[in-house]
Amino acid sequence: MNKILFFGQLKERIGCANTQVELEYPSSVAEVKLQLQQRGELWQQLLAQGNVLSAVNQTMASDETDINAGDEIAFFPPVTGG
Amino acid sequence: MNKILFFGQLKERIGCANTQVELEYPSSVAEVKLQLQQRGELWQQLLAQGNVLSAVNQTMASDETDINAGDEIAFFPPVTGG
Amino acid sequence: MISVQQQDFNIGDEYHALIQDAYSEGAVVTFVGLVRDINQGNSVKGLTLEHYPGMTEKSLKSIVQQAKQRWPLGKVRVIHRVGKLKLSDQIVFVGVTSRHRESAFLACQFIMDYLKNQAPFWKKESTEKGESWVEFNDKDQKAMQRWQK
Amino acid sequence: MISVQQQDFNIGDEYHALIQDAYSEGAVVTFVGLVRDINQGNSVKGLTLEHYPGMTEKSLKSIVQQAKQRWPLGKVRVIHRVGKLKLSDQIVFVGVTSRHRESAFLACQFIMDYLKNQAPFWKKESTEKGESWVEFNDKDQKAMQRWQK
Repeated sequence: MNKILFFGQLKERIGCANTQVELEYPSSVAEVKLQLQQRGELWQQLLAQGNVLSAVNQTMASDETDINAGDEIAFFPPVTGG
Repeated sequence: MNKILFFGQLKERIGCANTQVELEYPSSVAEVKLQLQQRGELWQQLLAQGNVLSAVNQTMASDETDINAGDEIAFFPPVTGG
Repeated sequence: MISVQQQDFNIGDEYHALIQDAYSEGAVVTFVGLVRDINQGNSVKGLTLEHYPGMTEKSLKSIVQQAKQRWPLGKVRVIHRVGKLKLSDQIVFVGVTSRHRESAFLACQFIMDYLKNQAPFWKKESTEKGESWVEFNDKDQKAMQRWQK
Repeated sequence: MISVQQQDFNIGDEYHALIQDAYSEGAVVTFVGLVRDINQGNSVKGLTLEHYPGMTEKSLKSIVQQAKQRWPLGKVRVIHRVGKLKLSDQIVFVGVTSRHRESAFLACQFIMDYLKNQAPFWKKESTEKGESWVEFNDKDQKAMQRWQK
């Protein structure tokens, strides 16, 4: 079981701040994305965007980053702080 | 008649904060230096140093800078503020 | 030291904490980012800063560590506000001390450039046309990439 | 605004003056130079700053004008102290506001680099071995020359 968080415009458009997924380990950010995209057209469309960033355990990640049990995964648009 | 000022280590070593020279106009910083160097060995030696900077009317100058009546001339070592 | 907080900060206090006991650091560079009235062509009345709690602190800590590996720094202080801010409010503070001014300037810029690209904050502006999320600016990406050459 | 003065300055006050009514300037960069305990290998107890009255103000004004021609700046504030200073005392303040952080950083660095090469101040340090004039540092000349390329 893994906790998934969404932030910013992505959270707002997807209409969800956090959810959970069941994975077969070792998994990857790419697989998490694919599984989430099966939740409907909106999810598919928004998570397919090239500029969606991801973090695993609060560290910037890429599609290839490994996912193991308990890892916290987050998806968000490019950051705009500062 | 022109007022000549000295600053920093140059002032201290030359033992003079300000003096005056009589020039034939138009003159130049180089001519002022030459005239001052006639005041003795110490003046000659110190003003011949390659790193002596000059200012005319409180603006950085070079040996070629023109001097006219009333211009204020200053000589000093490289600056070390900040 | 890193803080992510709703409350405002005071530059005088932060500066004094930075220079306390800093007998060997001759240079202090600070950056403050404020809410501007115009951004990307829109007239801004205020903004809301959303963040990813925990990851913000972690990413800022990592950015500061990278800066300390690159330059001989004394103290480094980073404060980033979150929540609702209005026009002219302070958003971010970065303060760096170093023995030499060049290191202090470079480290302060480096931290801001990386913060703009990697720290998980998102700005939602409130303009006359309503609320809208601020778009990422490619200039910020280029600003970061110059450190990677 | 430019000040050459014996008295100390307060960063908080200077910062607040810089950001007052600065609705369009989102970036504030400040630099402060302090008396360091070690300079060029000598243990420093304090220093005396000599200057060329009149020319200091004139040269700082010209440096600020050059910076304003290069970058879109809001306010610029330069303060340089003269006279006797002790360890950890503040020597110089440069504060710059701009719409964008890059301009603010560059202008603040530019002003410091030119000040170090062109403003007529001379430091005499008092160390354990007695008093001695600070030697000009070639690094400062290189720092200025990079703006002339």
